[in-house]
Amino acid sequence: MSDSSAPQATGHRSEPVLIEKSVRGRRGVRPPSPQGPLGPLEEMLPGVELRTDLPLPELSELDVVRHYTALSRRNYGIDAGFYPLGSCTMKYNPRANECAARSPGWARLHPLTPPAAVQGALQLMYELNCFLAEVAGMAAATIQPAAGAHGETLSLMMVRAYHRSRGDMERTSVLIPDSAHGTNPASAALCGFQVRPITSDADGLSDTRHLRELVGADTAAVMLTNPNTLGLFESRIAEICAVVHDAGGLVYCDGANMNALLGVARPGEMGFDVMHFNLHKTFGTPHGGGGPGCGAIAVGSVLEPFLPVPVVVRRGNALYDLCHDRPLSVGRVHSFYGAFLNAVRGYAYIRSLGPDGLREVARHAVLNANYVRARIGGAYEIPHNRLCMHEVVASASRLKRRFGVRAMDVSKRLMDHGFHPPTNYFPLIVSEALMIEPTETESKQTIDAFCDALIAIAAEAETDPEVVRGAPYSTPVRRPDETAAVKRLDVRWGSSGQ
Amino acid sequence: MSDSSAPQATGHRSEPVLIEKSVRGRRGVRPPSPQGPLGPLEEMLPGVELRTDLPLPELSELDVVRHYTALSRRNYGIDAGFYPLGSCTMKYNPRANECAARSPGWARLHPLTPPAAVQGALQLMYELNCFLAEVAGMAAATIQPAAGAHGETLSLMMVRAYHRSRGDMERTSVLIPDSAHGTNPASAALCGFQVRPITSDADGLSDTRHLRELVGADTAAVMLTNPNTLGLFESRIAEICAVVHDAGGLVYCDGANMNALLGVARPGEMGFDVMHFNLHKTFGTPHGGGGPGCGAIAVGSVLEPFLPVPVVVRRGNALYDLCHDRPLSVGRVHSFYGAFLNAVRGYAYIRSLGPDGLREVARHAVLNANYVRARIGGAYEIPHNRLCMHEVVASASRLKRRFGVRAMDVSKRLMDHGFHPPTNYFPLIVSEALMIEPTETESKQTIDAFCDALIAIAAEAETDPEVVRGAPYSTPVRRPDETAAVKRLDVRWGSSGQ
Amino acid sequence: MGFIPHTDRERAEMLAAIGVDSIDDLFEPIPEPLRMARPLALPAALDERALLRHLERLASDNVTMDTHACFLGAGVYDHFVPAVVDALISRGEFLTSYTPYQPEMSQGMLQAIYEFQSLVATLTGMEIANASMYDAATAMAEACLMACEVKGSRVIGVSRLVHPHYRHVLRTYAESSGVEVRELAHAEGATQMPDGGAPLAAVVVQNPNFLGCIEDLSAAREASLASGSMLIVVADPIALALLRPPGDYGADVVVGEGQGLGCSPGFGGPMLGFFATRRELARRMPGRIVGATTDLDGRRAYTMTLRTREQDIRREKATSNICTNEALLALAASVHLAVLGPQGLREVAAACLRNAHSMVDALTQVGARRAFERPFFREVAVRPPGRLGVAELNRRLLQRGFLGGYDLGSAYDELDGCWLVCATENRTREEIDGLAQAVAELTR
Amino acid sequence: MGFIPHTDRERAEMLAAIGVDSIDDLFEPIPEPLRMARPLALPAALDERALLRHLERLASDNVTMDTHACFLGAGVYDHFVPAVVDALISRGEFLTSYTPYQPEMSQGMLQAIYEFQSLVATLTGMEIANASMYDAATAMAEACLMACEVKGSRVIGVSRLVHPHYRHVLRTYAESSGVEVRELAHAEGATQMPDGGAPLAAVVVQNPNFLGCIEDLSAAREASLASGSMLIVVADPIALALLRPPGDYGADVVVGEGQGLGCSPGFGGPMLGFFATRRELARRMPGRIVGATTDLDGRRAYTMTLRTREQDIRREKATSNICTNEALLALAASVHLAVLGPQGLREVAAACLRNAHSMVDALTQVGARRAFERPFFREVAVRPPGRLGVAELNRRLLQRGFLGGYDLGSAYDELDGCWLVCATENRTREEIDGLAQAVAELTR
Ligand SMILES: Cc1ncc(COP(=O)(O)O)c(C=O)c1O
Ligand SMILES: Cc1ncc(COP(=O)(O)O)c(C=O)c1O
Repeated sequence: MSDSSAPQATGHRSEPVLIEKSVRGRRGVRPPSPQGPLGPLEEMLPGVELRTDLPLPELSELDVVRHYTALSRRNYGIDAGFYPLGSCTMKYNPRANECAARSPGWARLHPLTPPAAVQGALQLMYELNCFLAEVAGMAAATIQPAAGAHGETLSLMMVRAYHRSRGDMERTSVLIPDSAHGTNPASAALCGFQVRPITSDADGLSDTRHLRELVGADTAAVMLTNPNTLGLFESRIAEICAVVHDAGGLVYCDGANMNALLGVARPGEMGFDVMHFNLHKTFGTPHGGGGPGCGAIAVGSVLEPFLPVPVVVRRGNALYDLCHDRPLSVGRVHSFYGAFLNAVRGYAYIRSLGPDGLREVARHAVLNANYVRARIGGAYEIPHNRLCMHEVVASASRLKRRFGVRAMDVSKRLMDHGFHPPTNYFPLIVSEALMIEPTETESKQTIDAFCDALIAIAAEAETDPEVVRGAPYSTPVRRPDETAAVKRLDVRWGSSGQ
Repeated sequence: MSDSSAPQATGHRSEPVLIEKSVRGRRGVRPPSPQGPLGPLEEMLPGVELRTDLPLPELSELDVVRHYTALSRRNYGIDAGFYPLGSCTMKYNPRANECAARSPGWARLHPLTPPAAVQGALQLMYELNCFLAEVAGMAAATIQPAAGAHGETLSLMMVRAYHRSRGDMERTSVLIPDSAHGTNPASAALCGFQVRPITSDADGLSDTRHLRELVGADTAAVMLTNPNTLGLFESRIAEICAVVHDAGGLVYCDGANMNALLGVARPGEMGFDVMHFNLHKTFGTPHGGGGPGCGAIAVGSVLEPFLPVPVVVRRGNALYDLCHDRPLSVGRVHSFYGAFLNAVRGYAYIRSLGPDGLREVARHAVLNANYVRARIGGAYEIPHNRLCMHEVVASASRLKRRFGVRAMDVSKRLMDHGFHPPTNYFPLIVSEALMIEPTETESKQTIDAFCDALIAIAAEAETDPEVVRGAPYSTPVRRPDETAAVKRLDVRWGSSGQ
Repeated sequence: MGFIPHTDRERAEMLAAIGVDSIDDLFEPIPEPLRMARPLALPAALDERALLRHLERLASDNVTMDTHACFLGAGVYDHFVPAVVDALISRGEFLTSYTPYQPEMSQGMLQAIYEFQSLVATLTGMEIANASMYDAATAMAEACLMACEVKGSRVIGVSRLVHPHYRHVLRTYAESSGVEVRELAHAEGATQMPDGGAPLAAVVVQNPNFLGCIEDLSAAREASLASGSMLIVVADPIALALLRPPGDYGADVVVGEGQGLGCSPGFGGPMLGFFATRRELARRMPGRIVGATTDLDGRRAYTMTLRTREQDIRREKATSNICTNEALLALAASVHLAVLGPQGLREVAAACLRNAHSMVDALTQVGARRAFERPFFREVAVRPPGRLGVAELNRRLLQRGFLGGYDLGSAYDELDGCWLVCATENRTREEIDGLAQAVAELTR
Repeated sequence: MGFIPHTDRERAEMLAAIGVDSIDDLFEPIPEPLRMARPLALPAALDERALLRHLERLASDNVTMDTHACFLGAGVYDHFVPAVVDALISRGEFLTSYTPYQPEMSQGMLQAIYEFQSLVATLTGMEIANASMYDAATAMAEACLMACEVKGSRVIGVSRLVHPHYRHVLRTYAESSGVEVRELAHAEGATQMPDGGAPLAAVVVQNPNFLGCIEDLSAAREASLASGSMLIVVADPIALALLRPPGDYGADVVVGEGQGLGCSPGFGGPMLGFFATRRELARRMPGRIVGATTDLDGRRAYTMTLRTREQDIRREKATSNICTNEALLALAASVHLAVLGPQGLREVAAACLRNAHSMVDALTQVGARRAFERPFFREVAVRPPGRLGVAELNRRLLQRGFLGGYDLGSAYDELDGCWLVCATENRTREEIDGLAQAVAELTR
């Protein structure tokens, strides 16, 4: 109600930050009362320095409901419309799975309850591990990593432990294609490896010649994304894996793009030794504005001994248990077992689709991406315009060259058509990249409307380039100044920035 | 995405109707499979005429999620902002109570389960009836009526049955003030009574003289709203009740305005014989865009024998039961026991506030209304400008006279300030009425912002009357043509209207 | 305190602006003797956690459709509700909105109601439908009152195989309105239609009827024509996925209970009444109606229409006194229908049909006998084996985890010893076989 | 099939537009031998109803904090969560949005993250905070790695009274990164601070520590200054309502677990790590950060900032590899804090303190002895009476409806026989007395 410049009943009204709405002495929800007389706290905390000031916002319950309702109305999700962010697999998040994950039988479990009293939870984890291993074509799996990057971290720790267990201490480098997602090199660096980039060839695939040159006795692992970030299947993958294995290295699969392969092809059979899944992509758990995710990994039998503890096992007496006695284990990468409630969602997803349903996911994800490719190929360059997998990378470089309209401008203009833009400027090897991943849950109608918009924008770039460059026009804010944000560094209320 | 005229990512985009989004052959959720071989249906339904055509919309689950998400974003609720509809008590609807009502222990109960197996449900109804009777200051209560108007209907049926039980068959008329809500006369007519209006006096109260004239041997009942729809307490209520009682009639209290009186004053002690509550107003159950409600009634001991069946009772053995053996009962007005899940919400509301909390509700509802009155009294006429109860009725008649700006224009202009308008043109006895009920859950800040807007609009009516008359400007649609709606009578898709 | 945001300071500022010293002073218009001198005698306030615990404890004292396998129907059914229904109707903008009096603020709900009207009209095969009624019982009663108005008669002929509670509600309303209700007898599981006789305002039948059997609507239509009356059909929305709709038979009004479409059983409430009729009766029908129109800028817009029928405008001359209705449940039903689609709804209906037949097969295997041989949909009247009596059988079944069928003898003397058992699409093979086995064991 | 909207006809049209005959043809880039020749060996698809029933059946095999009175803490706590938290975070626009890369589409989430950062900074008494980490364990490990980078040292001194799992995660990370972890011993329930000695990158303490006791942060700060190291404090957000915040002691980094703020225990995940530090370390810290700025029209706007630290831009030179974080839980924590407010949070903390003391009183009444006399907050180490052993005691308590405390001997040889029992604000007097009585009976 403070924004009288653009007053709108149900529209873009700006919303003050919480602290600006605070009124001294106002109360919200009352917590449970103490079970006993509450004397001065000092008596229970003798000699402890107490806090004198706690300047948190003071609001009523209704204030809070209105605040977050308003914020949600300034946010876009899959539920609001098409969200073709490449590499993010923004598919429908089934509500039944949300229901399942909120059951007190899962949500109200304590992780340190004796295993005999949480058999249902252990069984679910055990079975999900089996399912993921089957989808991967590998020997075992763990849900412990909290996200994809965490899965990469864990996997590289296991790779390192594997080499060391063989007395092979000299494997200090990890080879990664220049098209890879940033988490790949960052994870390698985090694990103390040196990163060596593999170039991409003219076909958009990893350059096998370059790879052969780089691979050697210092190669701990090669990290590949398959399909790669151009949406292309690395067709020489078997050869690559053989080369790396011959040199004593292992091969990691970044499985962020598994939506293309479910039930169609398995990384294990391609030669990969380890991979991560993003349950928050492939298996439809909601991304929640940035998380939580679940970056479960699957491993081949050579790496199985190195899995983090505890490992869920099934004992002879048909009881599920947590096994800590794993002498070769790398250790632990999460406080407990990982994002269990996302495992529930992922389990529900797999059970609700079954083997045929999962295969249809991949088939329709690929159908949709190729359809986008076919429809926009006239208006935009497609650097590698042949059959793609679940996503397609187009480029605005022609528009940039001829009309000064960049990929980011196209993206902003898409907002005015009601769509979330594709991923921009990734992969880095495509200039002015527009990376489009429609996912299988989008209909032909939606995709057509999106492609129509993209084509219209390409035409507009020719006739009215300034209009496109000035977009968006219909959003609550327009092109926030990112340079100023860095300079001001106003990252909290009450700071100098404000 | 069809509305390219006003493309907005998160704004006012129009949404096609369901059937326009339908695609032949598309599927949504799969229901449970039949438990047995499914031969031709004709075999199980021999000789039965089957349906050949079922032209319902065919959509995916995601289509449906997006459709209703979009519709919700074109709707305003208490969660979105201030909603000062007079007579509607649009207070905060506590989320804990929603949680409670969704518990399978309530939501998944069959009403015909043997009473011994639903003791929790019966206990809750029994206790709620006691609570409501206590708040009313009466002998008993029932939650059977589904809404306020239904409570009126039931009450008048009981009034009729009461008179008849005394052999008094000539009481054919019901007296109702001209300020009353439309349901009062409509309910009286539905129950076969003749309606006689009582005029309001200069103070905005029921004219006692007129009432005395009208009351007589044909008077079945007088229906009064207290506080009345002007937000004024009928201070001569005890006298009125005595007059009616002396004449052999009964007095009904329309309890829609009980938010003003909780724990402060009780209709039973004023002399009322029967009243309805709107749980969906006073006790914070959400109004859901028009329902469901719960119009529980409370009755004095003279009417208790006439309550509808079944009556929840507590047996000697401390077991709760449903009693059908009520020889004087009027019968039944609902398929089962009324809006039980709203009874759960209402029960939760009463238990969470307790006696002191309920009293504070009334006190702050009255505080807020008087504060509005004090703040806007300069800009608008207040026909009865003295201490009001939970709501205040202002008038735009000065604005209309001087600038041609009507109450409806003021209301539409309020939308541009982000507020839901007050109730317009009710009560009928105030010209250009703006009936404002802030409720106790609104803060001074919100009320100030609202009053500021009202005052600004009054000023604008003077300086720029056309602007006000042309409002709103910021809503998804502007002043739908109601006359055309009646003429076209396009009340469903596929009808001639479309 | 509670949900009140005021601080002491704000209270003081507001009182000062009003010009009084205390909140107590604001109640001066209430004569002193009428002001309460004591606090309400109610239990003390509970914090949220204590409240929810208390309620969960009470709730756990109930047998539910989750704790027991439910073979009870009789007007409230255990149908599958997709999770997406509650997720969508719980959105605050729907949940916390009032009746859409101001169309600019409520286009979403208005459009949703327009869609609900369309869905009901489509399902029933009628021209138009309203925005909802309290429940099937009151919808039926109001339909009868409308028929009396339209036909100028005060006599209603209602099938004795209409739900006993609906008939009870009708009698209650009729009593008040001076309307006479005549019951039409039944035989062999179906209504015996009146052959001519006195003119009626309406003939009312339920289909499937209370015994679960399919009625002959052609015969009902003929009877209504013969008596110059309206034909009012109480229809089941799920059975309508399979059956030729009442509109095709020339029904004048179709009412019914929408609970099975996405709404919780909820111990019988809130329920969802629907009301559909012919276009020419639009101005006579009760309840809210939303219509499509255009706005100032020519955009499609929705608004409540035919408002002059309604109580807030027409007062004692209104077609009905209904104001608050069941909008949120109408929304649930719409979401439910949208997400099932015609094929899904047909599958639900077919699964009910199949499961009910599987249940009868299993029960007859253990000695139960069908009371009537007429085709049935989801419920069926049987005579259980043995001499236990229906009420006692149900009591014992409860102990074994089954919620048994309706005791028809409790409402129909002539059907004493008959058990109305129901199987929806939610019943599993295990549960059906388990019921039969339990019946066998208990009645042996 | 599943959630796929395509009809046969659409599939055909799309294939035609692409110029292939079948979907199979689209997989031509995958060499034939790599294509699966058989279906995945997974159980067949379940419809929604069957799925939810199956999951409910599995879930009912678990002891939960609803079925049992929970006296177990050790990193995951049974705190009260107001109903409004889930209602708000479940709104589809939050739930189904991605990381806010396009600020125009995501102002709501960006502002919510900005507010979360502010709340964390306020609670911890630090200058800035990030958008969240996976959990406290990884937040602590990343803080240690940051300290190594900043300080140019590869040795971390970590209190042995930091959660054993967090130390395990730290060791796992350290192992990979060539960092040495030295444990600081403890005595009398508190950490023994290093007195000078070798220079460290950081001194890490948890407060309250794993034994529930309050540490001496002044001493920790002195030790860190003496060793030229950073002070990293693992803090509990609820205890922070009462305790002087680590920022006041000069902590360089404060990390911790936010689960207790509005998040489900969820069998230990997802959890909510938070990370706060000093402004001058902003460019060295891991994780996402949202900043306020203005847009083209001068309006306040939010955007992710300091992006050049992040992996997608900086790749192997990034400060961390974190990408997906715990945004929705950060939102839950913000809603939780907003709706409790400072007074509510203080009351929660005071109730924990009170209940834990009531629990100790009750347990000592029946013969338990406190292991240490230091002030404690919500958990406390006791030696139960008798010779049953902690594991066996817990097993038997489970049968009586109690989820017993943590067996300290399982992680600390030196604390064999000690039981770490916890009482949050959710425990009732009945439950506390019930526990004591059960202990008395079981150990008698
Ligand atoms: C190809 C690829 N690899 C890895 C990741 C990292 O996954 P997460 O965000 O779950 O850490 C992503 C996520 O965007 C990705 O697209
Ligand atoms: C004064 C008054 N009486 C009666 C009613 C009717 O209540 P309901 O809408 O619940 O039928 C209302 C509702 O608006 C009202 O304001």
